[in-house]
Amino acid sequence: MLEARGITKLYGGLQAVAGVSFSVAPGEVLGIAGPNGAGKTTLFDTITGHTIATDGEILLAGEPVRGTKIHHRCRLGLARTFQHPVAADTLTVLENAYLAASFRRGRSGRRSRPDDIAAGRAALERVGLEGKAGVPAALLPIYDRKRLMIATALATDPLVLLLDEPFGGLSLGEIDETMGLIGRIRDSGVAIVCIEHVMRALVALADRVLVMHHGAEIFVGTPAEMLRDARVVEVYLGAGGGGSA
Amino acid sequence: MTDAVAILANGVVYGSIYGLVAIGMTLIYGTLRILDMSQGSMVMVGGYVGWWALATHGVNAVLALVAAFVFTFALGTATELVSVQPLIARRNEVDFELVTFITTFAVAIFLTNVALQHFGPFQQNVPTIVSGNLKLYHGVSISYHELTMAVISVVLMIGLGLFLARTRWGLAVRAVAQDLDAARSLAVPVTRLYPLTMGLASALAGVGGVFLGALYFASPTAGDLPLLFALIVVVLGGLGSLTGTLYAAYLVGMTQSFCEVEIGTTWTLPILYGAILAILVFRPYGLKGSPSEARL
Amino acid sequence: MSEAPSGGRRGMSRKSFLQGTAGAGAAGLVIGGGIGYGVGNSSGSSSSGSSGGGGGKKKGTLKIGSASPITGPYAGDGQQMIRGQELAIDELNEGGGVAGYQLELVKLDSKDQSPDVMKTVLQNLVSQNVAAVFMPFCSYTSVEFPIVAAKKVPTFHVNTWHGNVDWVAQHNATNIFEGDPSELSYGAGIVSVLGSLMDAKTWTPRNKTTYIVSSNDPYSLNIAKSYQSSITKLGWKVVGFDQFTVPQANWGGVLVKIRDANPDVIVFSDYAAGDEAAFIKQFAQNPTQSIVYQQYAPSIPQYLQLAGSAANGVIWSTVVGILQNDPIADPFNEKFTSKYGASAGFSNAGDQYDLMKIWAQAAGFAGDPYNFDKINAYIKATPYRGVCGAYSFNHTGLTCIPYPDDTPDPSIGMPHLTFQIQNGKQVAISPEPYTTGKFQLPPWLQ
Amino acid sequence: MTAALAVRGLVAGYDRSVVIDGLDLEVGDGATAVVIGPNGHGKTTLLRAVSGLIKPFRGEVELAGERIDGLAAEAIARKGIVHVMQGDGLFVEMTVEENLLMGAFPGGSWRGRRAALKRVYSELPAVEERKAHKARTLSGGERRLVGLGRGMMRPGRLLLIDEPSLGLAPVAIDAVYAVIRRLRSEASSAVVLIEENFTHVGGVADVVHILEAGRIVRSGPYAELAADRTVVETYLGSIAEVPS
Amino acid sequence: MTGTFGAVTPGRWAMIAVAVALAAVFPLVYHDPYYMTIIVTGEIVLILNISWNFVLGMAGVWNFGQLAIYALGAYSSGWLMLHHSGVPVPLAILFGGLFSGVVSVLLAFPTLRLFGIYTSLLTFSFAQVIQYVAVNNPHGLTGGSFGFPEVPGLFPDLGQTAYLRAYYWVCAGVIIASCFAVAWLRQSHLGIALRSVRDAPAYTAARGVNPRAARVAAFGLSGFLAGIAGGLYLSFEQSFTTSQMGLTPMSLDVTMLVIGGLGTVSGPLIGTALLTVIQTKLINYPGWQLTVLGATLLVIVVFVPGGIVGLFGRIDRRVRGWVAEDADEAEPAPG
Repeated sequence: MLEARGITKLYGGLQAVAGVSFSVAPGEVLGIAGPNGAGKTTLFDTITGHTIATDGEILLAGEPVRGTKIHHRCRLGLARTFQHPVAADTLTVLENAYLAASFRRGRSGRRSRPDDIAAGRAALERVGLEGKAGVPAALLPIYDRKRLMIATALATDPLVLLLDEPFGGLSLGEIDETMGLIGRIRDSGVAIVCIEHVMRALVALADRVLVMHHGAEIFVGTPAEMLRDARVVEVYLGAGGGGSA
Repeated sequence: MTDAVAILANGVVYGSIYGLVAIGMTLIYGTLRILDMSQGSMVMVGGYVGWWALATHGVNAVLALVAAFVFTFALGTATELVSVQPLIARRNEVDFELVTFITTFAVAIFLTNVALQHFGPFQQNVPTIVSGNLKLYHGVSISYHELTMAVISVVLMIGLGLFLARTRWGLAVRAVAQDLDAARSLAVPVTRLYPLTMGLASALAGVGGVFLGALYFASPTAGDLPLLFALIVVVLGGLGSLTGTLYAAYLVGMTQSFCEVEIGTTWTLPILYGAILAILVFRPYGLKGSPSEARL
Repeated sequence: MSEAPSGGRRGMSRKSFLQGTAGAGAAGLVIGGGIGYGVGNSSGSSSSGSSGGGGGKKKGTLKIGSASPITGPYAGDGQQMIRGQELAIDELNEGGGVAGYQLELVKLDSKDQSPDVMKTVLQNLVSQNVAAVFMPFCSYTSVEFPIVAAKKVPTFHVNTWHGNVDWVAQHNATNIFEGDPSELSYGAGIVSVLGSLMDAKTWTPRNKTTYIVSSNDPYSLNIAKSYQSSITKLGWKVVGFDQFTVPQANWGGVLVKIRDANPDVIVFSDYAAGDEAAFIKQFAQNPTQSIVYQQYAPSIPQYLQLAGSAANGVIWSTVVGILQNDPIADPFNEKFTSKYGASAGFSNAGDQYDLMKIWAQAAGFAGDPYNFDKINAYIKATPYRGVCGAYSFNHTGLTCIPYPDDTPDPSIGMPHLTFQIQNGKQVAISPEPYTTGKFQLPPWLQ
Repeated sequence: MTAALAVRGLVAGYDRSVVIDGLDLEVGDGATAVVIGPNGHGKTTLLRAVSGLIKPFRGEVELAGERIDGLAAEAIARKGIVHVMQGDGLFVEMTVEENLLMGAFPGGSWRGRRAALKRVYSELPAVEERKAHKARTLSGGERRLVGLGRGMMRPGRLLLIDEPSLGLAPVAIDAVYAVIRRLRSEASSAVVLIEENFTHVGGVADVVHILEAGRIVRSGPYAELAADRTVVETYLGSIAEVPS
Repeated sequence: MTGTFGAVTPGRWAMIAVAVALAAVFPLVYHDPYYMTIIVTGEIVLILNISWNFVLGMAGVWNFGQLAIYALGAYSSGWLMLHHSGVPVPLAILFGGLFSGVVSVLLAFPTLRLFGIYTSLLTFSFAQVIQYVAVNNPHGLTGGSFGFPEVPGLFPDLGQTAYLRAYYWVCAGVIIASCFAVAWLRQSHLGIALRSVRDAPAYTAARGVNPRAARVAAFGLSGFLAGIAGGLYLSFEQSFTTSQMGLTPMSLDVTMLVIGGLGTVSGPLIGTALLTVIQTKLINYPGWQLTVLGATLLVIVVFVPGGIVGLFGRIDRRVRGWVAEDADEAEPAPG
């Protein structure tokens, strides 16, 4: 569904992303792991258009999207969440969802407000926020903001959902709930790419994992393989295994 | 040939004036990220202090300059305390650059009108600091007063540059601009540094005001035109760069001098603002700021 | 996850409280009416005592309106104007008032005479039922004239702008008087003064060239152009015509061109004291072989103070000026100086003083300061000799006649005075019989 | 004996959100405490609250027995807390040497600062080589070293180090930790060091605290905690178990 | 839970209706020409402020070029009134609006490439250029600093009371229409998109909104209304001087907006009304007007960030948060 080939991003002389390639199919979860600063978020930025990739190709459902604007890519079916739980603070939860839904993929012909609102509401229901439709986003606690961000992404009816650290800052119970949510989204046929530090969640959710380090991919495979991969272990535990237990 | 020399000489004079006024704005923007609209008022106040000291009390020029420095320093500090200090804590919530742009502008409105009430609407003559003329070429001359201005504005810029590069407090001022939190965690007293920096910048404008007073006179609105020109200089100089300001001041001065002779006085300001417009339109990334931020 | 909030007791009460307050927010919209309320209140208080149409029924104080520039670019002129008005009112009140009333000056700020300000200020004065309006400077488009024209309140200005006079003529207004001739007489006046210097052989032009500097407002431009056309008719050459925007303190560029051209005469048609003083200071650093004429800015006391010795030799003129060594003007000058500790300057204080007296005379004659028709008719019909010479409004546009430009009779024409600054003193060099000295070559020409 | 740092019932965060929620922590004189926890659980917030960069909502912070919560960051720094910030907090438009000099800002004399500079250069020759370069042009590892070097410019009672391994290559991490180990053995100050996981802190930590959801949930010596499989599995994910 | 698209309660509608009705009959019972002149002038300023607030507050672009746009509306409509007297005056004003709208859109393109203080500097420079060129009065188009030549205006044949009354109604109509338009736009797709772009630009773009397109539209609409205001000013005052673009009116208008509360529907209303009243009260203390203005602006920006409406809003929000808290409590405990 989404295919990235040789994505490279240079900042001055620094290679933030160095020739990363991957693909993800509908109903699949691709995990992206790597230490802080490995270039994971920059990779997302190049895919969604928040940063222009220096080199590489991005194909969505077989069509190249590189060079188009952020909003255009969204309308093609590429939705993402952000590391920090952003939302339009002065809009209510439903307004946030409505706005996203109004640009949902494949929405045909003239804009119909009732339809868009209904689509927005449906997205809120999927994440369990329908009870807070009228609350301004600024007043939401962190967990709700994270869910709202996922809801607005879902409201755009994406083919591919890019999740940037969906579990960051959540309590254990909330992590479990979010894992359930992501699982349901995957089961609905959306292709998911998920950056995550919480390994437990990643291992449980991902079909395959891509590990990045210094902008380059150092591993692609199943979570089980990842745990046995010497280079991954080295990245995480240091060259000497760092006095591990 | 005579024209060329005259244009050059005038350009130097204008450039020095603009340099004197813009230097403080550059210091403040370069360090605190505040486009201080009250700098024009400091020029105005400096002019009045110069008038008070030189014309009505007959003190010598150096004392008058010191008086202007001290007074505008205090005023600049006070300006910071009311218009910027309360906002520092909210730096991340508010659009700091824009809000301080407005608050310092509010101070400028206030000061101008206080001066109007106190001194009345009239212009006052400020005696020149140094008298006499230097004959240059075929009757083209430049007054020693203006030459002093040129020298002082260059010296001040170099001095300020050295201060910022070599002294502990200079380093601290730069540090605050680049990373406020890191500076605070290194025990830099930010709450004092902000007012001191604005005080210093205002004092420079105030000293400039004494010099300008002899050419422009002291009046409540004497700061308006210098402010409009300083804005041009500061933007052209790349907002916050001292050397850039120096070049820009003389570039603007020369441009103005050229326009006056070759095109017409009335077109100087529109041409200069047009130039700013063109720079911002065609080279928006050429000055500062990364394209990724600007694209949205 | 719950669905809708389940509505616990506290929740319900709070929600209903919220809905209750929502209505209060709408009160914001009533603010439109609020303006009316706010201003309505103040209207009640400020126009108290004189709200009845005829007004002024209890003899006591009579309001006189002054719309003068207190702030803004002309505030310097404004201060002189108000002082002139106040001095006249003080004298009138000391002498028992006008038609039994003591006078009270209501001062409002006409700022930069922009149309909305002028309209508002005049409406305010008219609504206070003032007996006369003094608006020394008014708008150049006359947009506020209908307000006073409709009420026929005697109104005086010295805007020196033919456009205002034209309006009065076209609308057959009977109550708006211009207390000086319009600006068009400046151009010819300068030429005739230059001519008399040449006739007297006190000064001889080298090659009959002149350089004109004007600000880009229509007033200065009109003067500059009328001068240009008058002088070119005499075979002179205009070697430069520069415009600038007020305020202008840097004369370097203009002086470069002037020094290149080295004209016989430099004519400056703007009127801002600071700008002209800055010019002459910068000119004096390296003067050319030229007579320098500056329009009425040197009449403002600040000009001399700002320009200092650089001003010696400058000639200037005003179509309305306080006379020197004059039996009527001298007492005024003394009183003014003793009251304000500063000299009256040469025009605005004097003309406002005169115009106030003119009105008082007419109102006294009419007996009722609200008998506007009678007052206006009297003013129009009766010449008056004041500190600035003779005022007579008895012709089209209700404006003064310049002497000697348009009339050879000094008893009905307002002298178009030309002065020269000599050793820091103002010396009237034209026209007779008002002169106090003779033209001298400027220091740089000697 | 009073602890070098004592934190009691600390509640802190940003705007409306509470990140640190009732945290208690004590660090003995000269001891090195390592706080470990997943991203977003308040490690950095803890340090920022201690050093005064954010004002705690509630709770007490004591430095050697003296209350410092509520003081401004610059006052706290003056009392002897040296905070090596996450992402270095370097002044990017200033040279390396200028950055280092800023580390000794409160120190009085010019001579004293020169001496401190010399000491740091002798400890970190790699930094001296780059002293005339703008901080912006340094590699991540070099930046980290400059950040540490800046922290060494004046004597402190308490050193706060925020994720020194963040985003660095293993080689660079080793170099950084070598410096930290040396610092710890030479200086008498107490240290609070923050890391996301156990990997590098083995030779450094006297005691390890595990932070989750704004609270310390486990404390103990490194060996004990690292050996405890439930700790490892719950908080650090299963990857840490691989080498065992 | 309701849909919360700013649904207006019946009570609120009733209050609005009463306010509109009161505003409509006001000039029938109140004639004082002085205060009517002030009110009509205030109305025109209010229209300008509503337009400025749209781009400044709602779209969050710090545009300081609005007064120049306003002036261009006045000059372009005046040009039609003066030189093509066959064109009905309302059409000329409409033309001024359209002209300003187009210029505003053109200004938007370079402006929106910038951010922060550069946005302000660019628009400010634009305003300066327009002002100085207008002062220079090229080809006699603007009348320079002395003002645009007298134009007939909308109601050349009415007497004073009727004239003021007629303008009052025309302006009130424009205000009410634009208030409703703004209130509607706020909740419209464009308005929601604009506010979202203002709050979180990168996020909003990632949800399919084209931030540039939305903001260009805001510039266009705002410019159109500003042009109408300019045309109305010219036709009511029968002149327009370049000082209308100066720093003093600019600071006055910004103060009105900031005091009222940026980005709200009622903010410009409250701010304009309040400052107009203050100015009127201070008319006998000329120097104090601007001194007070500067001080007020400073205090409001520093201490009351949301303006007066924001102050009410904060209280309201606190109450709403309070209710939301209850809703939380009603839920099963998380985890």
